[in-house]
This record gives sequence, C-alpha cells and structure tokens, in this order.
Amino acid sequence: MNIHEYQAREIFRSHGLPVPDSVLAESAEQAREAAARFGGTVVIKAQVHAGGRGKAGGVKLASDPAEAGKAAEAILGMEIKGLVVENVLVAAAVEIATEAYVGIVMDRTSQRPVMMVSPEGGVDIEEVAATKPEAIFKEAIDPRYGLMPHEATGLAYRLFSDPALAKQAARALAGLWSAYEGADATLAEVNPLVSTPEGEVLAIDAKMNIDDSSLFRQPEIEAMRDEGAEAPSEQRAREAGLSYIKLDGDVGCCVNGAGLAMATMDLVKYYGGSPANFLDIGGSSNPEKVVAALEIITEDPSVRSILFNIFGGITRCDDVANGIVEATGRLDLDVPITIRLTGTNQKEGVKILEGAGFEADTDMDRAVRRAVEVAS
Amino acid sequence: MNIHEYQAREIFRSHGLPVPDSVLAESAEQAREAAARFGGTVVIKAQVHAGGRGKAGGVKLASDPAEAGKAAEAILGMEIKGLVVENVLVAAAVEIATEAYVGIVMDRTSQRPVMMVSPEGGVDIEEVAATKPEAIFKEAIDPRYGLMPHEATGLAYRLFSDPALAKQAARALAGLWSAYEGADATLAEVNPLVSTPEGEVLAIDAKMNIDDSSLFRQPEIEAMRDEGAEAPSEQRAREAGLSYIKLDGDVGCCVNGAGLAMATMDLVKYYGGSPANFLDIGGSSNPEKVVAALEIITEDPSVRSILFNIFGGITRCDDVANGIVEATGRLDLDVPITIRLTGTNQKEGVKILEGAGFEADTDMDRAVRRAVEVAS
Amino acid sequence: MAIFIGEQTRLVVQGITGRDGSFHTRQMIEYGTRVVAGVTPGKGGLTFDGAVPVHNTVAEAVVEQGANASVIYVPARFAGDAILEAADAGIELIVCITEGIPVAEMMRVMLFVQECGARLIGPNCPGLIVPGVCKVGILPAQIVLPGRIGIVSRSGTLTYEIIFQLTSAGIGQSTSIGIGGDPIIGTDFVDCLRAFEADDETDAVVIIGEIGGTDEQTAASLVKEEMNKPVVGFIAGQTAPPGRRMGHAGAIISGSEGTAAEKVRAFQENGIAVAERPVDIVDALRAVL
Amino acid sequence: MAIFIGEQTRLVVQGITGRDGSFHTRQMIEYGTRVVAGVTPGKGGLTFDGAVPVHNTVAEAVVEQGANASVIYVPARFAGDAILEAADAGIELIVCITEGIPVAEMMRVMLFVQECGARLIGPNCPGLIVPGVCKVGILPAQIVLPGRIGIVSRSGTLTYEIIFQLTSAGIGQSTSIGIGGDPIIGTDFVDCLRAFEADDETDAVVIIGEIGGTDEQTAASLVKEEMNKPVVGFIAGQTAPPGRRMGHAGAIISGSEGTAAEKVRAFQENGIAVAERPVDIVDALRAVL
Repeated sequence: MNIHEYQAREIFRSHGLPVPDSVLAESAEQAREAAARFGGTVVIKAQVHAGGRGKAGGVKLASDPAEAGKAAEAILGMEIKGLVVENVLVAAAVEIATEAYVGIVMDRTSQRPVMMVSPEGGVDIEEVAATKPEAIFKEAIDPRYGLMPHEATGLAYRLFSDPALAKQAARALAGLWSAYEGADATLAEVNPLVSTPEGEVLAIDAKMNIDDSSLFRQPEIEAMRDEGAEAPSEQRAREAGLSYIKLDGDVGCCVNGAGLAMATMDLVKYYGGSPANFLDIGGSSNPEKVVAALEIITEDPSVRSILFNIFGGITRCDDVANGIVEATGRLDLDVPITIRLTGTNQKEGVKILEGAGFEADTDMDRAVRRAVEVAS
Repeated sequence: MNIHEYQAREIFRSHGLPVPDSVLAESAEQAREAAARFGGTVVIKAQVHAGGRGKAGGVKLASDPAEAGKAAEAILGMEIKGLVVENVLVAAAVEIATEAYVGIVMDRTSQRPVMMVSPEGGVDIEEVAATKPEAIFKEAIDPRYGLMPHEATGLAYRLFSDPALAKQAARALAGLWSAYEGADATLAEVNPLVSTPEGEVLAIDAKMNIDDSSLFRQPEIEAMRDEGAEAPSEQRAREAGLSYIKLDGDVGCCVNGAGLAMATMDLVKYYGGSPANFLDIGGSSNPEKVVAALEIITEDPSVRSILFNIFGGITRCDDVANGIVEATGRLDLDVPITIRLTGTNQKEGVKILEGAGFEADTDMDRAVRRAVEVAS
Repeated sequence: MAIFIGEQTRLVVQGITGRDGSFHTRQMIEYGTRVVAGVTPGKGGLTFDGAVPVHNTVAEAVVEQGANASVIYVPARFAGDAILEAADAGIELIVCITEGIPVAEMMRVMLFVQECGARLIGPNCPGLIVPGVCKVGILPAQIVLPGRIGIVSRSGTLTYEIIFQLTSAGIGQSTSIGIGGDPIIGTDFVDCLRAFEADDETDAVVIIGEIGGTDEQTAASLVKEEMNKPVVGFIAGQTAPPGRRMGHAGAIISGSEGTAAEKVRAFQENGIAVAERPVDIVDALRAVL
Repeated sequence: MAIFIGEQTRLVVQGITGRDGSFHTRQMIEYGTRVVAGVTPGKGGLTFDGAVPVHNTVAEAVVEQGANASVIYVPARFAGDAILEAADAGIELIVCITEGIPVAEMMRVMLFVQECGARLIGPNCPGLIVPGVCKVGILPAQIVLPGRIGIVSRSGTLTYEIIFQLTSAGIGQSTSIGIGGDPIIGTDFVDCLRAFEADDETDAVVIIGEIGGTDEQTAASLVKEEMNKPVVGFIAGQTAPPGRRMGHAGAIISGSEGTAAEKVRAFQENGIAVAERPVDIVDALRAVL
C-alpha cells in the first residue's frame, strides 16, 4: 500500500528523522494561513500517489502567503498521472547546501532490506544507478540484528566527510531503518536528504510503501489508506479480497491465481482480443468472492464478453460454480459469459453450472478463443 | 539490580501478563483502606529484597479490612534477612486450583536466556530442580528471534493440558519474555502462576533482577532503585563507581580488580586475618575513586588495618598514589595503611607515595601478612 | 527418485483440523502420501479421520511419529511461526501453502530455516507432486501422469494448466513443483533445476516464470552453465502494464528489471525454448526430447 | 608460535584517540606489536603519533592497512557495536577490553561474531601477551618473561599477579591470556586450553579461576580428557559470602554451583594441582615440570 508524503513524514518524524515542520492544506486559504505561520518562502507539494510531481507542476515555491495561496489553488484539483490532487503539503523552504539520497528497499535477491545511499540526491535514483552507479552505496541489513550503528556510520561518511554532518546523517539512517521496520515497509525513502549552509541535515521529502500482507498488524497505517486515491472498483475488489486492476480492453477476465490470470490475458491478446482487467479471485473457496468479482467486472461498461478461467486446486470448482449461479441470478447480465472450469471438484462444478443453464469448457485455449470471438 | 515485587508486577502488567490488581501500602491504615476497596480476603506481602518472605512471616492473609490492618502492622517494620520492611503489597486473594512456576534466567553456558517452566509451582524452584528434575521444562531462547510463539505454546502445554488454560499460559509466557527483554533483565520469574477454579490463569507473584550494565539505557528502571534497601556505604560505593561489599572482619581491603580483590581476601584469611570488606576500585584510573574508597573503608569502625593491593594495568599506579595522598590529607586517619603497588607507572607511583611519607611494597604476600599483623 | 519427496516422505500436516487442512489431508492420503501426523494446538490426542494422530506440537509429531516433512495450511498470521516450529523440530522439508505472510516476517523465518538446515518450499505455493507416488500440497492429482518431465513454476494454477497440457498430450511428469510467487521464498528455480539435473528419473524440465524480479534470468544462466538436460519455458505477463501489481507480491515491474520480454529474451539466449501459449509447451518439449 | 597472536598480527585499535586507547596503543607499539591502524569515526585521515593511520571505519582499516586483529577501548555503550563492526569487516581476532557491555547486547553480539567466524576475546578482559613478541590489550609488559608456560585466567589484575610470581621465580611464559569475567565471553577456558595443548611452544598451563558459573568445572573435565600437558590452577573467592556479588557480573554463587570449594575439588579430581596462595603457583609448576 502506498501512503502519502505527509503521512510518511509523520512516521519518519516519530522515528527521529529530522523532518521539518509542515501543514496539510485542503484549500488555498489553508495554504495561505500555513505560509503566514511559517513566514518566508514555503514549498507547496501535491499529495498524490505518483512520482514525478515536480515535472508535472505539482511542486511550487511561494515567497509570501498570497503567492502560497495562488500556488495551492493551481495545484489543488490538478490531475497527475490520472490522480486528482486533493491536498497539498505546505512547508518552510529550506536553504540547501547539498542533496543526498537515502532509502531502504526490500531486495528479493539477498532476501534482505537493502539500504542505499548516494551523495547524488534530489534526482531520480534510478537515473543515478544507470549513469553513475559508483555513486550509490549499499548495505544489506540482517533483519535479526537490524541496522547496526557502524553500518549507519559507514554509510553516513559516504554522504558527508564533515563529522558533524555525518553524525546527523547516521542518526537519520538509524531513524529510517526504525521507521521501515516499525511500519512493515517494503520501501522507505528520503530524496533529498539535504544539508543546509548552517550545517543541519534535514529530510525534506518522504516516501513509503507498506507491505499489504502486514496491514493486519499495522492498524494505524491501514487507517492511513486514502480511498480517494484508488479507483472505486479496485477499492471494492480489495474489500472483497480480490486482486483487480482495470485495463482498457473489452474481455472481462475472472481467474483464480495471478499467474494463470496473466497467462489468460496474454492469450486473450494472442487471439486478437484485449483484456478489460486483471482479476485474481485468489486461492480460497468462497462463493461470495465470485459474486463480488462478477459485479465488479459487469460494472465496467467496456466489457463485452466475460471469461471465467478456473483451475481448481485449493479453489474448488463447485464453490466457483455456486458463485457464478448466485451472481448471475442477482445481477441483470446482458454480457455473454464463457466459462472454463477444471480441477478440484470439477464434476460437481460442471453439474451445478449445467443445472443453471451454463456450458462449461475444460480447455483454456478454446475458452479464451471463444470469449474473444464473442467480444468482437 | 533487584527491584521489588510491586515494581516487577507493574512491568509484567505493562507487558500483558495477567497480574491481579494490587496496592502498595506504607501504613496499616493504607492497607486497611486497600482491603476495604478489594473486599473479601486479601494477601499482605512484605516488599523487601529477600527470598523466603513467607517463611519469615512476611506474607499474611486477612479476611477483612481490620485484619488486613493488623497484618500490615505486624509486617511493617519487621526485619527479614537484615532488611527492614517499609512497604507491603495488598492484593485480593485468589482461589487457586493449580500452581505453576515460570521464569527466564540468563544462562552462561548456552549464552542465552533460558525459559524454565514447571507444573510444580508455589515452592522453591531449586528444590524442584533437586528433587524432581523431570518436572522442569526448559527452552533456550535465541535472542535474535525472541521467544517464538510455538515455543511458548509448547511450554504452556507442559503446564496445562486444557487448551483454554494453555492458551492463557502461552500469552503469559510471551509477556514474560517481552518484559525480560524490554527491561534488560537477567531474571524474570512468576512463582506461582496459578489457575483458578473459574479457569483463569493469573500471575500472583513477580520477581525481576536487572542487568546493572544496562541501567544506562533503562532510566525508568534505574528510577525504581530503592536506596533504603542498600547499606549506605554500598550506595555510596555504587555512586563512586566502586564495587563494595561490607563483611565482618577488621582488615579493610582496597584492590583493583575483582579477582585480585578476592585473592587478597583469601590471603588475609590464610594469614589468620579477617577481611572487613570486598572493594574493587575497577579498571579505570581516577584518583577520586581512591579517595571515595578510603573514605568508605574508614567509616567502618571495625577496620583496624587498611590494605591497598594495586597491580597496575589500565589502572595506573601514579593515579592510585595520588588518590591515597589526597585522601589521607583530607581524612583524619588513625588506622595504619599497608600499601602494595606494582605494574603500570609503578616508579611514578612509589615516588609520589614516598614523597608523602608512605612506604610501598611490591610483594602481595608480604603486604597482606603485614596488614594482618597490624590488625591483631 | 523424483525430487524432494517420495516414498521416504513421512508427512505431518500443520493445521490438519482446519477447512483447507482437513480437505487436502484427505486428498493427500487418498493419493498415497504417508501422512503420519497432524498438528493443531489444543487438539493433541485426537485422531483425524480415525487414522492420523493429532499432536499439539510438531516436535511431538517428530518424536512420536517420525515425521520428516511438513505441509502448512494455517492462517497467514500463524504461518510464519508454523514454519519456524517445523524447522525447530528438525523437519527436513517444509512446504508452506499459506498466502499472505508478512514479508518482514518471512525474511527472519528464512534465516532461521537456513540455520536449521531445512528446506522450505513456498510460502504461497501449491506444493509438489510425484505422480503415482506422493503429493504434498494442493496440486490436483487427477491431472498428473507419471513420466519423465520435471516442472517448476512460480505460479499455482498456471502450473496446473501446464501439467494438464502435458498430461492431455500423454507426456508424464517426474515431479511438478510450484515454488510460490512471493518476494521471499525458500526454494528457488536454481535449487529445483539442479535437483532435476541430478535426478535419474527426469529427462527434461519445464520452467514457468512470470513478470517481476530476476529469478528467471538467474535460472536461465544456470541452465546454460550447469544443465545438460533440455529445458523449455513459458513466461506469463506479456500484457501486464508496467508498474502495476498483478496479485503476487513479487509481480512488480521495477525499473528495467522484471518485464516478461526481458525474461523471454533471457530464456532464449540461454537455450530455453519459450512457448507462446501454454498449449505450445507440448510441441516445445517434443522438439527437444 | 604461542596462541592467537604473534608476528603475523596486524592490529587495528578501535578507539585509538581516547584516553585509554591512546595510552595503551603507545605501550603496545613500544612492545613491538604491529599496530597498523586506528579507528575513530570522524577522525579518518589523521595520523596517530605521526605513525598510525586513523580511519573512520574498521572496514577501511582492513582494506587499506590489511588489519587482521582488533583491540577495543571504546566506552561501554559503543563497545558492542565496535565488536560487530570488527567482525563485519572480516577481522579474525577481536580483543575487547571494555567493561560494562549490557548482557543482552553481548548475547546478540556473540551470535554475530560466531556467524562471521571471528574469535572474540573478552569483553572486560586484559587481553593477551606473547612475551618479547606481541601484546594486545593492557597486560603490563614489564612483568612478563619469555618462556614455555601458558597462562589463562578469568581475572585481570590477578593474572598480572600470577605472571609476576612466575617471572620473579624465573619461569617464563609462552602466552598469557585474560578471558574476562563477564557472563558472556567470546573465548573460554576450553578454547584456550585446547590451543595451549596444540602449541609447540607451551609445556604447561596455569589456569586461574574464580567463583561463579561452572566454567572451571568444564575446563577441569577437558584437562582430564584431552590434555597431555600438565595444568596447575588457582581459584579466587574462598572467603566470598554465598549469594553476594563480587564485582564481576559472573561472580555469583547460584545454588549449588559456582563456589570456590567446588571448583577446587573439580580441579583436584581431574589432575590439576591447586595452589593455595598466588605465590604457591611457582612450586606447583615446578612439581609438574
């Protein structure tokens, strides 16, 4: 789950990172007030779940409250990568001597969180990785021991040779690890971590992604979820325990298992069709999930053909069949459904479907081809 | 450092152990009020740093407030193993179905904390270990992973076969580990952990020892120190950074290093003398420590001979010599001093002492023999 | 022989009394797997289906029933500890079906599993099956056929699909194994490929990958460097839009790494023929056998 | 040869610019120890006494100066991490002089040291000295004499006392080592006894124990079972009252374990002659040589 910059700032601050004061504003008026309170130049930043806010015009400097109000007015309601800006962050602008990058990301290969730092901050770190890899320093963190103080110190001296700055940076890195670990993050990033001409180290941006599987033990972070930042259908799917991603095509796909769902979409495309969505009903056998899935798919007006591709394992074909029968009974469906059903309790499932007047194929290739034909 | 039962109860409770409500009373009146508040039978327990309170008469049951007042009156002011009772704990008495022992202790051999449980609780666990070792179950805890839930569950089923009780016990064990780890304890113990006829598991006693070396990072626990429970001389020594234990003899010993201090005491005894104390001025070179040490030793009226045995290493002989000269200048000493001084900066040290009119020997055996002779 | 499981497997089922655990235990027993014990804390002393003794702990199941392998069907918030418990009890092979274990927990669990010298398969995986001999997990038995092809996959149901295609074409399998799609898994492609290379009963291997991470690329290098047996592959996720998650926690396209196109290229450059459709695996295999 | 240190030792001093660190660095250099680097974060780039390069990290000292051993003089609250840092940097021998590291921290530190395959001596120990060759720690050099007796002790200054007695009697030492008196230490009696048994330059060993724990008993068994060289011993704490701590965190008499009388008996029963006074060690040694 993504959280907003202002939320990540709060978490970082509570773990001892040097995050300057800021205010969240929902209106130009609030932004004006905040700017008046801070005095001097402020920065106004769009709070959306999208990178590249600066390039999109979502970050502006304002030298007085009136200008801050205007800047907020311009940013609020702006659309960045399809997401509407509903809040802006207002913070006192900081004079910058140097900009560094510091971040922690879950690394599949080492199976550990890896802390990455670079004195080349303030720009896209992937660009630094591509053009100047020698300027990125990494330390894999053993989660049994956590970030050891000397690891933080070692990395801090990669950023600053001045001991006073390096000490502050080491403390910031310790705080970043504490925040990452405490929040069950998969990414925690400050870009840039700046030093000021007065010799202060400050975290003036904040980014965090949280492991979805950990949210059950992170109620405070779960409460940070911004439902406005999700499409309603995706929100609905999440609540029903489904993985759903809306796409641009017209063949609605309902599949059990992410890999099979992707292979199904690939096959839809192979046969000249275009998938309307990715939808994985997951591994458990709950007819209610099938009902929710069918509802979500049919709410998409582009969908002209619905394809079920179910290969029973822990998911049982009879449960899915019951869900299909129940959902089609409840909904007023005018989109044709193609069903492929095989695996655990296949016989029972086919029987249930046939009893309700559905045909069920057992061959994926054939079913996909038919669903594509039906759509065109 | 030892903490009192009532303090350990608070720590245990904050870590989720099922500790029944209790009140600390300094007077019979307060105990009466507490008993009235609880209603029914209460238990009154002396709060002193000593085991065997029950046998010494420091634990009493009272069936009504009046009786509770009387019991508290009897216990307050009582002396248990040389310690005066200044507080009593008042708690509602619990009906007991079974009594178990649960504890965690730092184990030198495995270099890990070891959790021990026994269904034979309510009695001295060392007695159980001696007479019925098969009734004690142990689990070494890997501090990198902490007490794993299945370890707690496994031990809980050693205590209770009833799943409802075992589940409560497993939670209590998890809480005990959390308290042990969180407080930097070297011992955390509940004896007994009881089950009631109603099927509740309760921790009705609490004991904790805290690692002295960790107190710098445990300010809340350091604040629990009961200075009344220490002899004033030992308190003074602690504040000066010395290890001091008062004994019954007449040869005051001031030594650097615990092993050499013990060997010195042993040698005093070998030559027919009797050490007045154990005193280790530690490994650092601070003349102030020597001053404090000499003051503490001379405040003991039994001391008839003072013996310094200093073997310089990280401790420097000149620092110790300066301390001796300074302290003897400040104090009005009428007890003879025998000094043995050798090792790092020996020459400088001897010079300083001789300049102040002291003799300094380099041979331990000879110095100890002389200090014993002087005392008799 | 096959890989990892076989007639020597003495299985304990963790979570045997749950909905999924009981269902799949019956399926495994029916298939011939030697399920020697079950574990559900608080149900120790019961007998599952009048045949399988239930214990409170895995340690008991090891001592009293000689269990040497375990399969886990407990809910996500208990599954990490279930793996630790199995490893702690000396279980050699642990198969974790459960999905949704926190990543941070799995990182610690994996370190412990490695310290114990155990092999973990999964989590969030369908397990493995040696047709006609033994199945551990949830792979549907009716679709497999004894034979000499090894199958290894990050996916669950997509694996079934591939097995189904092979079986429909009369091509049997030595072992089929789903390693799981999570970011942290116990046994990876490389482990399985090496095991298949060493297995006398396997002639060729099918590897089924998907978008996210670089495990397929690593596997492809291994195939080129270490394997003599032919390997054919399939990659799911050609149509996945970059930057969006596709269900598996691992299915993230991050920067320049992890797209389906890259993985297909890595396979092809290292001598792994890539099937366009699941059904094409059959022809790809026939071409190399 | 001697044990653990020698001419091959390339030492880095952690905390070289502190009061104790700088004092003892000078003493070690004067004695001939090859101090190749110092570490104090923030002082990287300086040169200590115009001779020893100072680095910000141990890793730098390893890479740039080829350090293979470390000695730690940093304050207690930083000393645990200093050990971790040395082990992490690949240092093979770590000698920690610092006293007062929290026990809970040391338990984790020890596990990490073991994972790194390093040897830790201490903490809260005086270090070790090979007379005439090399000293690492704080043992006073003027009291040692080259020779063929190994000394191992849990104590600090009591060790000096024993060395002093031997030297005064003209009996030289191969290596003297203080292992520290804390509850958690890196190298114990058993490790040292085995090393002395294997050391060509050692003819006999003096073991100096004290009350608390059961390390002396374990050592005594080892002497009987594994050692051919004669061993003599001394135990401090005959007059210690039961249940009171005597300075060392380890010096606790707990239950039936750990009294001086028990340890003396364990020594005697396993063929270790026990000296009553420190000075009697000389005669005890002469009797077995």
